[in-house]
Amino acid sequence: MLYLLVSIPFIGALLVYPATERLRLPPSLVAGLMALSALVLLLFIGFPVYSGAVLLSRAEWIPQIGLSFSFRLDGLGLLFAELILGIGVLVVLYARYYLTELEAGPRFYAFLLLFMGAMLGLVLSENLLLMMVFWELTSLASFLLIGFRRHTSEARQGARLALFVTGGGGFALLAAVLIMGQIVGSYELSDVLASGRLVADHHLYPLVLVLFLIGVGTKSAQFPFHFWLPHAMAAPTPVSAYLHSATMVKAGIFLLGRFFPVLAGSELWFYMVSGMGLSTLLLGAYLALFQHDLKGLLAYSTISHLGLITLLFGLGTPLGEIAAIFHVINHAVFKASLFMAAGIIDHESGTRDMRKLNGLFKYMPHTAALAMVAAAAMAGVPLLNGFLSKEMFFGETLVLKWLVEAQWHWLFPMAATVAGIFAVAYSLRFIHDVFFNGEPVNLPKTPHEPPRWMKVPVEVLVVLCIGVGVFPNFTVRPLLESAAAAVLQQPLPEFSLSIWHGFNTPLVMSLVAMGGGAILYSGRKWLFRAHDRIPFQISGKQWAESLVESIFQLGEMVDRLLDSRSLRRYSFFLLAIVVAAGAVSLWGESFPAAKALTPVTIPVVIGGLLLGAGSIATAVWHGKRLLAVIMLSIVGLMTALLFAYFSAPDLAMTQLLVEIASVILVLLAMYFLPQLTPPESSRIRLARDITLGVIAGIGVAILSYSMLVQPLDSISSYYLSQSKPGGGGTNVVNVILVDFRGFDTLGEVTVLGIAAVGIVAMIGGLKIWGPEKDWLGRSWAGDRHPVLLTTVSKLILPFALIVSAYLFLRGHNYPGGGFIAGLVTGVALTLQYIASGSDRARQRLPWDNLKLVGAGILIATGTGLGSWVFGFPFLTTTFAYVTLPIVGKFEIASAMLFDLGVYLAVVGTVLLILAGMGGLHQREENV
Amino acid sequence: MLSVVISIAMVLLGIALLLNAWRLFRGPDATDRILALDTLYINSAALIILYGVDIGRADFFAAALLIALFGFVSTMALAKFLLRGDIIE
Amino acid sequence: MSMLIDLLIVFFLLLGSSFALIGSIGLVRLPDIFARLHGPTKATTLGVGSILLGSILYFSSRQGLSLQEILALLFLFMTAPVSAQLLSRAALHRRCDSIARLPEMDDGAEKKSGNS
Amino acid sequence: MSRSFTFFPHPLLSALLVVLWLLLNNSIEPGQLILGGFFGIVVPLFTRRFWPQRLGVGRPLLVIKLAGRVVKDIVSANFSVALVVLGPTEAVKPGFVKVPLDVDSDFVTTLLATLVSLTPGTVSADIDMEKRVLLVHTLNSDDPEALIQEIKTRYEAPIKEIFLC
Amino acid sequence: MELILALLIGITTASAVFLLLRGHTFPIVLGLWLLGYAVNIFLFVSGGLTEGSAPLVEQGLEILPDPLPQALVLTAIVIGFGMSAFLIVLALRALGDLGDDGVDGGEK
Amino acid sequence: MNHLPIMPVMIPLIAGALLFLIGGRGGGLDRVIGVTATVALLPVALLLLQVAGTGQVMVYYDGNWSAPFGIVLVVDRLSALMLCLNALLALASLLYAITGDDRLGPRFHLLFQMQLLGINGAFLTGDLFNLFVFFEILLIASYALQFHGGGKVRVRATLHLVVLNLIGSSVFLIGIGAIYAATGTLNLADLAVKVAAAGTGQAGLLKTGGILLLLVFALKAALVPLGFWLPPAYSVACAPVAALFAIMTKVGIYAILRLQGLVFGPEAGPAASLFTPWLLPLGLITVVVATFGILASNELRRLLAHLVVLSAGTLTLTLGLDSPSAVASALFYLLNSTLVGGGLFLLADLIARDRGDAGTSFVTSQTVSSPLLLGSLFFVGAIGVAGLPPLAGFPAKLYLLQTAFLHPAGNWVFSVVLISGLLVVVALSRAGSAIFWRTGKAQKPATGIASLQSAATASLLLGSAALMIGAGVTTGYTQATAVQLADHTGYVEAVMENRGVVVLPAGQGGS
Ligand code: NA
Ligand code: NA
Repeated sequence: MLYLLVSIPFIGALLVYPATERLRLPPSLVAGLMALSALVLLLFIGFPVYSGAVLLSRAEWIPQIGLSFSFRLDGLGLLFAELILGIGVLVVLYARYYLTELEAGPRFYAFLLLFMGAMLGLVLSENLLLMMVFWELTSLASFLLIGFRRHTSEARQGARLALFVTGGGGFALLAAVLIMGQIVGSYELSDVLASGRLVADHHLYPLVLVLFLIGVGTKSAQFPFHFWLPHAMAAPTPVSAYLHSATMVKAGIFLLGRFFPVLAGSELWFYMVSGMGLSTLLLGAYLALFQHDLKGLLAYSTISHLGLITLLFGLGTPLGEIAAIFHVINHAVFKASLFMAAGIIDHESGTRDMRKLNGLFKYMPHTAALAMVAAAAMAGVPLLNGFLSKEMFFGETLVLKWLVEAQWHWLFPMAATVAGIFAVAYSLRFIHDVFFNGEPVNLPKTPHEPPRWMKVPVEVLVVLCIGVGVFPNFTVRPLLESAAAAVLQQPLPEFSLSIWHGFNTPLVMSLVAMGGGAILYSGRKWLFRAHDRIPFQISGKQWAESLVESIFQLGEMVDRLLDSRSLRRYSFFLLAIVVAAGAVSLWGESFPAAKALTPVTIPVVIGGLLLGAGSIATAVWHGKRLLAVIMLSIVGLMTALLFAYFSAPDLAMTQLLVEIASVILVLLAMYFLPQLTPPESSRIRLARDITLGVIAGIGVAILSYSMLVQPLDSISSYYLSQSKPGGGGTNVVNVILVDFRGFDTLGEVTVLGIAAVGIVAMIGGLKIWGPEKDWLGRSWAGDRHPVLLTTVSKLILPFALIVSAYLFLRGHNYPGGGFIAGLVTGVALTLQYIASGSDRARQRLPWDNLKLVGAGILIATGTGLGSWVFGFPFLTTTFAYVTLPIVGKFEIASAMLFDLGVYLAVVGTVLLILAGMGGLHQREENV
Repeated sequence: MLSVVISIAMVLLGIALLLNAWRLFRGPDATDRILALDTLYINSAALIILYGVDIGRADFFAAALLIALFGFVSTMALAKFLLRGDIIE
Repeated sequence: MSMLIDLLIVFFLLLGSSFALIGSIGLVRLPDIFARLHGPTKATTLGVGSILLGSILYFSSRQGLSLQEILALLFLFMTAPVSAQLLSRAALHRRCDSIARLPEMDDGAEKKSGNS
Repeated sequence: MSRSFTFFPHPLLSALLVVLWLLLNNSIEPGQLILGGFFGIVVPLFTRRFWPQRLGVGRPLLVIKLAGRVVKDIVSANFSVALVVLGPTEAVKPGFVKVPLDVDSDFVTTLLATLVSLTPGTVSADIDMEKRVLLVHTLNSDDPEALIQEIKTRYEAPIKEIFLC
Repeated sequence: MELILALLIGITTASAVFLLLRGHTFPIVLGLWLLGYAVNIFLFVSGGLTEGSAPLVEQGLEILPDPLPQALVLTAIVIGFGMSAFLIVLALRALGDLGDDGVDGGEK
Repeated sequence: MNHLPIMPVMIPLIAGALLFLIGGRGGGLDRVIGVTATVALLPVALLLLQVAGTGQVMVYYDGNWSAPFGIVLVVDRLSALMLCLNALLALASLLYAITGDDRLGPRFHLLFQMQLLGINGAFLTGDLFNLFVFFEILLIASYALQFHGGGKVRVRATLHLVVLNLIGSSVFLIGIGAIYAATGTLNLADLAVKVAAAGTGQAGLLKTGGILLLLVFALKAALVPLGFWLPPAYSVACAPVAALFAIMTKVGIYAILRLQGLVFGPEAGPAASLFTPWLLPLGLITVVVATFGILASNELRRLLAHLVVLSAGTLTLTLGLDSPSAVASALFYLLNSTLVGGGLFLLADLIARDRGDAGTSFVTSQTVSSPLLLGSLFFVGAIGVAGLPPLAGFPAKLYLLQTAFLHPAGNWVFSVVLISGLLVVVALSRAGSAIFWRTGKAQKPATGIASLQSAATASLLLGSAALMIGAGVTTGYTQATAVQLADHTGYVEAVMENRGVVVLPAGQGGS
């Protein structure tokens, strides 16, 4: 039942939200019906709660984090739920008339219902994390509602401010809840409430309390977080009437009540909560008086009343809690009606500025009467509900003299009285300044009574004000008792709800407040002037906005500082951290037990000299680009020799061929690139880069050395022993490539193919022109295709293809294989492009290289898939020795087919890349 | 005898490589450097073959064959770059 | 017999490496780029050729007839002149320092290429 | 120039490739012969777009004679270069010589230029196909006319005979 | 010998790192290329040094090199080629689209 | 023979190879192939998830070679989860792309399949070098996809991306070399055994190699100070590409997690818990810097790109908490942030199309023409990514914070995560209010929104809602995953037992 209850508003929201014109029923009607049905359901199922029952529903949701789908209906929840749904129904009704046709879209009601559901969920949650879910949802929904009039900057700012403050508080509260849950070991409210002093005695209690109060304070607009609330008045008035009187701002108060048994009872609680309440009470009351905006006045008054309730909770006395809860009800009722009245005035007169609004009584007497009653309740006039709870409040402040140190005991009653004086004064202003005080000034509209049904919600609420004020025991006592019992978690003390308690100090304080308020209001002109003369008005809003603004600015600053959008910086960071991390890891590690070192030989010394000199020369001469490429070629050649020397013929050949292809590649690019790199670096940067380079070099050298002296026992012995019997080849490297680790090779061919596709994609649409002259200003030589080159290249082609075939076929047993053969073919064909030019070469090599690559990959993959047919894993190879007449015995290996795929893909890629780049210049001439 | 001679031959080739490198680093013109690189390629082929004789295995011959076949391609590309800028026209 | 073959191997290896060295000395010593071109294209080629012959003899005498090396020689002879000519063309085009008077080059205007 | 499809666009090339294949594999086993034959057919078919014209060899015996001459010249060329390299470099009197050509086919010109480069004291520095001039760089430019004559008689003439042009 | 190789790898890495920190695409290409050599040699010698042999079995070789790093380096070389090619064309594309070959644009 | 474990790489590989041969010239055949292959990935991944969910570790022995000699593909809970996530994200991205973005440049579908191949391969492989190869595949594909659509900003971003990642690849190889030299193996399961048994002599090599790998993965995961390349790149990538890229940083995270769990765990001898001390600081710094980046962003796509970094940082710091529950919470967080992050990139594109010249920058512009759809989606996405209820980002954050509570550095994690969370909310509310609320007069949008586009976008964003509803099951799965990772003996045994190797009848050749 509780699930149904909570879900009704959400279902309503979902129903209403997407409805534009399609929904026959007006959204307001749906929303109202939803709220009403929820209220009826609540009253129905909530009945046992009055007699002390607690309804619980539990369902697992995320057991790993302790989030369960559990609801709880106890007295406190019932009270709040009734307020939420009751006032909710009235607000929907009110909004139906308040909002213009244009505004009253389904969106509004959807947001309102969303908010209603969130609030309902919040007050009914049994699971603390679930409660946090709803808590944050209320912030989000209120963001949407406050920002509903999105075209005005006030609405946008107000919404964002509210979200910032309440969202921030939400995160603090979340932390508090998490810590509490961890301390208790459960997030179920029942467990937490049953944990006694566990939290309060924990060493994290102060932290929990502070975080908790930040959450409470932000939501319930307590000083110093109160400032968002007045700006939230940019919301449509029904929203204010709902959120800022009865519901959202009471969420924090609700929490104070909820966690009272767990967190209250300490000195810290007393000082912090009552201190916060007291300051809010006074500040709100004071500032309310000076607002010219009708809703502003109500907003600050709300702040003040919330402070009052907080103060009561802070006092920690049982009667104080009862008074607090009582005032929650009363404030909700009269403030909602006042907001609605203010909305009517705004709606009918076009302004909320009290300096313009005067003498409305004669234009709208009915409304005025209602507003005056509600305002009187706010002021604490007897026979109205506000009087009762205020009396209890005054009474409780007096009790304190036994609690606090003697010399300060007067502070609380004193402050309460002062606040009372101001409350009377601003209530008076609300009545006098708007409904009397002469004639209206420059009103945009001529005011008149609103539609009949718009007043009904106000009337209902005003009747409640009076009903509670006159017959408290009859109307409100059961609810109050059950709620208070839920808060206190212990038997309630005796308390009396009656208008007359005799002539006692609270009554005196009330009378002083009335009289003082009247005097204060009569001296308002002097007061306003004095208030305006206060040199600096601390605006919480400005402060918060500048805080947000400076956060944004700080963000930009840090972002600009760190993220320079400079590749050089990125590279420097990357390389520096690699070097640093490498150094940290190597530091202090001993070299492994050295194996016998290899004696130095002359060829290695000479080759090494050339290699090292070539590397350094490349770096030194990098500005002269052609020179640098030549130097790099030495390094490449020497690397190939090194591979050969250290027993890697396949590698030596691959390196040689790739080197040649790379030189062609880079020369192709260099034609378009500037031939010289301008000297670009400052000395400092140069020194820095050299230093990093040297450190990196040293680091890698040390790592290499420790690797080289490391005796190694590797898995390679398996490859050596299995190559022939298992893989059918004697060239172990090739067998690894096409068999043991054929999967790698397939991936590598794929990389090549993708690179080629990417290159083709980048070349397409590239508009680039080569220079007319070389970098020394000479025009290019004539004769594009020297005859000697052309002829020799053509001559070489068949020979190269034969060599390629030779290397391919023997690759399984001797140095060679698909890669190397593919590179040979690729280079031989590229040579034709160089010798005879793109056009002619393309005529003679007319196939689509991209397709060739695809075919290669498909053949390699297909060979691998072939093994599926025989029930083997992908890439399982087989081989057989076949004996034919004449030919004799030879080997057929499926790995050869795989290697053929590799071959084709490599040929295709090399041609795509080199010939594709070679085609760039062609385009220029065609343009 | 053979191994001594091979060692001598290797030293001779090594010196040849160093001389090539001298021209390579010295220049003066880009053509000189490219020529030196070309020579370096050919001498490398010689070195590889000699190495094969030294260890008594023909496994490295293919590498020398590739240098003989394609060693001129880099040279040719570099020269064509000097002449025409665009090496594939 | 094998002694004689070994002597021949020694001869060819030494001759080859010597010529390779001479070619490289020429690369260093000769006065201009055009003169330097002669060293590598000839001496080095023959140097490699001799070493290849030595290799042929060596492997043929030990592991059965091996004539592969002839191929390398063939390729080398085919390609070395191409390098030489392109480099000399480049040097001519760049008007490199030369002891001989450089012939006139009609560069700049595109010449029609051969009928390749 | 279009001809009907044939399996042997260049029989000579095919034969050469078979020989190359056998050389590469150091073997004349039947299996290798068959493989070599296969490539001897396939490769020329593949590359025939590059060689639209069939090359004919007119006098096979002359080929051998020319080859012997070239080998001899290469060896002597190397010794003469060695002397120049190791001797006093001031003695070098290099020069450029323009050799007018009688041949006009690309292939033949290429062959000639290659031979010139491989042989004594000369490197073919440039070919001008329009003017049919071979620019030769020589290390010894005492008598350019003699050089031109030597090239023409020693190499160009036999080549012309061999390739029937 | 081990020391020589370690030094070579170090020198090549140092040169490469210096080049990688230049502000134009071309030296960076060179740097990556050079770094590729250093890395390939590094990976190659991770299996130790073996002179005068080849990873060929059943052919009378007594000491065989570790074939696995060779296969890995072969893969790395080929991948490196593809990557370099991509980068070079990208550098051209950047030149064509952005008008200069600086890596950080004109503003820096 | 059960070939299911290799299917996640086979499908995109074959599709990609086919796309080399056909497609590329429009005609729609490429779309058919691409979509078919991508759709097919989903049931495969789900089947794998189902099997892995029972706790079984599936091993596929490529080439029928036994471990540690051949390359193995391993599907455990973690791999299966990542495969599923990738399949979902890919499908949505591709469906979005086929409404037109795939035609912005050539060969989109080929590259897309290859991207999937690389990602799936990285999730599957049980071999260190093979991981490198798949990383290269996914990288080269990502370079090309990053460039897809062309234009100046993309060119520069791609250039930076490529250079940094090429450096990263070199570092990867150095790391592999060092680890191979120390252990003589590449198989991850075998490495787990060998590293645990390594002596102090190998400590330097192992530690350095491992740390270098960590940095490479951190580069992929875009952790500060290695990840500055990401925001400029992702913020300009074509929308479906950017959406798919949401998982790319997670590949880095995955690799960290895999190696941390398998090779450099607490029992790893001299390299025990090698990554752990680095992760928390790296993650915290990344979160802080990314938060500043989010605040500094003046347009939505850049903000989203920073959010990607933020999520990577959050994941990293969570892994730094070094406990099974941390891993479990990280995985849950990962699922949510990937789906929502991807969806938001698609949404940003829809917004940009709608707003015309204003694009996604936070300036006054014409009224968004479909505020109901786009605004709602934005709201949902913002909630999902900011970790607010009622979407799955919220329990993810709760889970993380609960884990952090027990850690000595928990207060740091609490403060950084919560404050950053608030600032993200602030930044997102600014973004949303600027885009949807601060509007001028209404105009017709530049391009209409195809229903497929909105469906793809919504499905990713609502993925967070689905995750929230199924959070119990999902966290149960991630918890089990974390437990499986913490005790790697199951993985090692499954791989090294070689039960999947087909034994030949005696006397038959081949392998
Ligand atoms: Na491989
Ligand atoms: Na096999």
